[in-house]
Amino acid sequence: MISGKYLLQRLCYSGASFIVCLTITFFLLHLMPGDYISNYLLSLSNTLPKEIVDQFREQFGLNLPLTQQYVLYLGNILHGQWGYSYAYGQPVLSMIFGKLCWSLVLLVPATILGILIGTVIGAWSGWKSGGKKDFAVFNVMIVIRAIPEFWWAIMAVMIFAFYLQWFPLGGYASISVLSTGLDFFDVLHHALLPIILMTFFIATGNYYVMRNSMIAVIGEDYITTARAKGLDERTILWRHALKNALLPMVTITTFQCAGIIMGNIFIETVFSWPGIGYLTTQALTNRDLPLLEGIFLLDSLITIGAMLVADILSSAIDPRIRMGTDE
Amino acid sequence: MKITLHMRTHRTGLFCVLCVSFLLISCFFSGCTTSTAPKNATMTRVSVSDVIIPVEDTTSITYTSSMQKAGTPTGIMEGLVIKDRDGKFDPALAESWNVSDDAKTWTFHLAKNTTWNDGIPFTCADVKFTNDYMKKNNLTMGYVLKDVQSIDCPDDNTAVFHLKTSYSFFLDQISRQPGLSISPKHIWENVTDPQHYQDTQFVGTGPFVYVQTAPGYVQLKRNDNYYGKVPEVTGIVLKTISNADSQVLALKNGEIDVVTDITPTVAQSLAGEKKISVYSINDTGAYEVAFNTAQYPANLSAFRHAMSHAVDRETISSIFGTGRPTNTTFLITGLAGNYVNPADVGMYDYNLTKAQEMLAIAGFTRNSDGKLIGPDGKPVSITIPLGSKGGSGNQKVIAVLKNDWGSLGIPITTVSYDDQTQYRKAVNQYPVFIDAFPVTLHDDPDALGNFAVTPLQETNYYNYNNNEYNALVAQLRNTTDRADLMKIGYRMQDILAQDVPTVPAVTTDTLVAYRNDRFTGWDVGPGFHSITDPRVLENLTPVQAS
Amino acid sequence: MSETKGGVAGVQEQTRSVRELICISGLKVIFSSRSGPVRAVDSVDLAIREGERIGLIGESGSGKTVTGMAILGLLPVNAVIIGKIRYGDYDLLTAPDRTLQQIRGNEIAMISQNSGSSLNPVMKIGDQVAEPLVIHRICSVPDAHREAIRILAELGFDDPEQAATRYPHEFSGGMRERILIAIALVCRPHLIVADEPTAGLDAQVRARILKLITSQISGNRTLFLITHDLGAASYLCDRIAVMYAGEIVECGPAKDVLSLPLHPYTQGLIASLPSAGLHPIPGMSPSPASLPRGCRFCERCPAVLDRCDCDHPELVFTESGRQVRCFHYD
Amino acid sequence: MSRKIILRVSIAILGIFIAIALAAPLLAPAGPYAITGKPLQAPDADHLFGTNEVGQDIFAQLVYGARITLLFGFCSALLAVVISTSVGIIIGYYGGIVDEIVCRAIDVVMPIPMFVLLIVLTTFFSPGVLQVSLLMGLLGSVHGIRIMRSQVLSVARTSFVEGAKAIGASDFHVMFRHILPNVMPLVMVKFVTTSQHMLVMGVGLSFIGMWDTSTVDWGTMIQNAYSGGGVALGLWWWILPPGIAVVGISLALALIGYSFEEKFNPRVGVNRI
Repeated sequence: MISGKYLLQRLCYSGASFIVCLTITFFLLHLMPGDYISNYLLSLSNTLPKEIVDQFREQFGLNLPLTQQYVLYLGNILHGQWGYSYAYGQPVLSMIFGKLCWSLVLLVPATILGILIGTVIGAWSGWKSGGKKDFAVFNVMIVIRAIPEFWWAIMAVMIFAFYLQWFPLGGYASISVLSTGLDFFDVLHHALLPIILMTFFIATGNYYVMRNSMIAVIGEDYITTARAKGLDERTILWRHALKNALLPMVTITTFQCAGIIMGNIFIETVFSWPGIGYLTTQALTNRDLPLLEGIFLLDSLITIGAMLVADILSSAIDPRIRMGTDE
Repeated sequence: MKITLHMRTHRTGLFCVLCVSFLLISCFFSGCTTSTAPKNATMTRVSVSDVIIPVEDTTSITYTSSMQKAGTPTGIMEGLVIKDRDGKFDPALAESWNVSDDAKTWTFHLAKNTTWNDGIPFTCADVKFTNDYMKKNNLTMGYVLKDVQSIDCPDDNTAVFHLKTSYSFFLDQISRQPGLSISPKHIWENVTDPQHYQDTQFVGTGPFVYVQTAPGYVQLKRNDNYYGKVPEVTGIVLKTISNADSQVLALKNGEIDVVTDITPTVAQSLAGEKKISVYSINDTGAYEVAFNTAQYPANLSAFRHAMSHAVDRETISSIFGTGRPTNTTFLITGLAGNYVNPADVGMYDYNLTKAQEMLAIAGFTRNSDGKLIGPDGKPVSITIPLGSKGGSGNQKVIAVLKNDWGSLGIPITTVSYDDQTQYRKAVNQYPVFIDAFPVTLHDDPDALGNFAVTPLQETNYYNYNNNEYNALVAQLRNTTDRADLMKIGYRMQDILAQDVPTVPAVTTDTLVAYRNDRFTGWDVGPGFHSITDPRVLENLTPVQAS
Repeated sequence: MSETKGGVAGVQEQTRSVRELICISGLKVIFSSRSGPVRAVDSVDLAIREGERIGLIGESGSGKTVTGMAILGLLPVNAVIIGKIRYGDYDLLTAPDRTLQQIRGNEIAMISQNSGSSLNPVMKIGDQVAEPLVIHRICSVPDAHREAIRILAELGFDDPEQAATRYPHEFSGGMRERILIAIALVCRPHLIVADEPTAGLDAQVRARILKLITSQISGNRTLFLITHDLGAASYLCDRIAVMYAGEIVECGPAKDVLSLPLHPYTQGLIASLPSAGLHPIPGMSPSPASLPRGCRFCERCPAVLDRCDCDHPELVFTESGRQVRCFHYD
Repeated sequence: MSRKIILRVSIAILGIFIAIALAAPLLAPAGPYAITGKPLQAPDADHLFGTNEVGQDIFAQLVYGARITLLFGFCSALLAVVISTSVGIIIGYYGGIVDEIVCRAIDVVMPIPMFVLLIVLTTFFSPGVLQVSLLMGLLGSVHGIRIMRSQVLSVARTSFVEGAKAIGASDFHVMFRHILPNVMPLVMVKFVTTSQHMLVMGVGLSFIGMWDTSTVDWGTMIQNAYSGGGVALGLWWWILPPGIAVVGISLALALIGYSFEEKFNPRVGVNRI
């Protein structure tokens, strides 16, 4: 269905893109002013002996010329060795995946539900555009979207977790985890409020794109053709309009997916959910370069992956791209 | 008919997708469970009587073992001595100690019949190993022992530290943040790459024993074989709550038992709660208005003197809402006791007229706009750099300075630096900066060493250089007699009072709120400043539910 | 297959002679716009007789496409529609949606303009052609596909099986126009509304398409051709109605209208053809938002009379039975 | 009809905020830093919104904070829109190798996580408000270039541009006088929506503490109140005013943006058949 040549071309492109990202990230971070030594070690004591600092620099290869560091780094990354965190001494990769895993607990359901809800309501709203119901839904969505995420989160915690006590205040499990181990429903209970909030946010973003896309599609001639065939509105919506309206959605949505890995930093902050967002802020305060680089790489990888998926998905939906005749 | 059929198919589709996402979530959960759940077979039931303490992130505890970062905060690991809030050193692994007259040889008599909590006996070999291993592997925290030449073990229960130079405050160095904790030889001697070694057992000698880590939690239980006072509480649970606001909410909800480092505002509000008590650990932090004596106009002694009368300590301290104005030459009165030179107390009284007069004498004039004109004929304006650390406290001080110094005709602007390196550079470029001591530093004359130019540190923040003072600081190191120490300290304070490299502004307390329906005894012990100090935890008693 | 067509309107039961298939009376379509109401179609009366091939010609914006869309009930929701379009027992303007849906594609089909955009880009040709058969429940899905392939073959596709599995963008403009014709014809409707079927095609392809339409429209099938292409109209149609600024200004047998146009506008149109020497009509057609009070063509008319300016002419019958809207023929 | 009312109300809100920002010294003569009361006083006649933990008047902070917050939002949006429009027009107009190079460069830069990059740059350099807004404008423009380019492409292919070229208009003239006016509606829509995004993002940055903490803006105010326990203790006057202000301005901008979009972009308007 999808030509191998096209796939190969996309893959090569992604690979090149990754290398470029890697390079930019490396030099960007290494040329930044300030480092771990002055920010973390020196905060412990004003009189850190020079030997200790030198030793530290040697250990992490910071005494080498930048280009040499870069070559070493590149080699290590390609071998799956993402380096060790300055502050924790642990392999960056395992640290990131430990946190990412928990971030995904929020992200995966929120993204799936958000895209689903946003797309369905957006399609409906676009189809009914100009009507009263569309107007109402549209405004509600704008309001949800315009209010900053962290504000929603603070309010939600206050109302649902503190006053009503329907949900825990934060964290990923209640204390019973120590005696009975992780319980699915317990974690769900903790994750539900942040997931709902994130779903709201992702859904409103998708809603808007989908609605616009749908409005563009229903003005197309082939919708008139479909009506002229005698199709009822529902069939036109689901069989003719939706698939076409989904085309621009695919690209935008996958990009959004890549973005929200970092975007949920606010939700994680308010809900004390120590995921990848929390790790990022920690790495930043410590000037933990290897960890930061790892986070950058992960995000680039996810984005590149998302772009690849978007390409493949849209080529699967749109025959014009598949055949390479799209301009 | 057709329509309902459609509806149903859509609903079914939606339902299917929901099911699939649910399934996916469960997969992720199970994935997380397997990857982060403890592989520890000795998983025990948590008794409700464990103390639940919020921490910013539990992972830092498990990621970092004692060898890389000395001194775990929760009493698993221990050092030789513990400094308490009265300035005294309490025995820990060392039952007693003595020091040679030249303050170069320190002998510690170690607690007998002490075992690591995996059952191996603790001996002097562990102490010696800790020093040697840190030095050999160049562990960053080894700098705590930088003055140690070697350690001898005449027998299992005696450790003799030979220092490179005389150092009468050596106990301070190994007991105070971050201090030194002794690591088990039998564990670490097999570790070849300590930088990347991940400790999973946390073998220590302290009053608490590591049990397990679960997502968001770390559990410790009391060490029933502890050689000292065995804690009454059954254990401790550290719970991740990363932001202060949530910690307070959790305390109110009863999810946690204690919150430390709360703001005075929070303390005031919580004081009204029935089940919550608030207490303060006095004078653990401090703020000063510091001068960079190399920068105009702070290079003028007269200017510094004048401005020392333009710091409104009362207002500053009322803004902090806790603590009190400090008017020493920077020893915190509550901590340093009779090390404070009474002659120098109250040197910097708040008196704007006096300040104005002194400025006028020093050649500063006011122009028609009310701006202060310096001796160089140019208006004086002061920029204060702000670092990320202690930021909000510094701003409170600056907010008050802006009012007062503004009325003297000196406009104040601030410039922010989030990066420590840049901030340090900036401190060197501007005449005035605000310094904060979130962790107690100024509790004995040794702490006044940061006004000296030492061989290790080319210069100090204040760019202050007084030869007599430098000599006194060096002399302080190898003096062991307390009376002598006091005498030297007094002289140092006199010199500071005369040169004013800094104007102490305020000392602050650490405020702690706890659930009084769960545990009492938080405020009993002479614990230093942290609620996770073992000396605090060992005094806790559960409230009997009646 | 024609037996299965119950005929919602029950047209087939009636006599075949001069029965009017569609009768448009007093059709007015008004759109609201920022600059006030726009009268796109104004009092159009037109009867389409069964089996005839009628052409509606006029320049762009004269309201001919709107008239065609009104027949199919495909005008935008914001259009105000007044009048009647009688089709059998129904008034197509007030009929319920379900009825309209059953009529559309099945009894009245449309060949739309813009072959490039009138086909769904993400649907296979075969599916698109077979769709009307399936939704009108004329035959089963496999049968519908066979029928689609048959009609594609009939319309000149060399390899219809293969063509059915391809997507619109893989075909040329002419081919796509054929596909649209196939979609329109596949249910064997009574009436085909062809809206500019030759727009955007080059001369050769246009000729072929026209030929194809003539060959397909036979028997009692009716064609309603909407075009500005006089050549196509003269080739395909028996009868021609000329529209100007929302009104029908002339109507009559194709030959007569083209050889001896009565209305000055029709004369101008014919004179502007390349074959007639390319003499364009001076001026512009009036904006439908602000129509003149009198004759709508009077500003451009070479033979303007005094009363043209203030009185509005009616569509009148001439002695020869043709209709014209001009005071010259009063 | 009600769409119109919403638009008017939004513009009025925006206008009020801008007026407040401009008139800040008149409304709060003491300035945002002056300590005018006891810490955390509840609202009364002297302190319209009470005081914060230092004793500074929250109304004064709000009023001066409006300056920073709005300045930030509009500055970064302006820069982002100017860059994306000019680059979009240039590459869309010239096409060919220039277009190819810029597009590939954007493709390559795209996967770099902009938000993280922004946080990193702000933490490492701790720049002032203006610098951060320039930075965000720069980073934010990358995305817009594509959109502008496609819009320019659709205009550049139209006959009047060809016509202008045919009569010998210079490239600059064509770009500036013919293409720019045609993409202007989109530029305006982009400007409004981008300023909303940027404003919220700036407030968010201050909220997670990745911002110059000494400037008084709404984000820092929220952060102060939140980290000081204002929410937990129900000190509503501390956190609500800046929060509501942010919500208000963000909503106003969003609604204006969407209304503009419907007005200028016929494809998004009502065209239901």
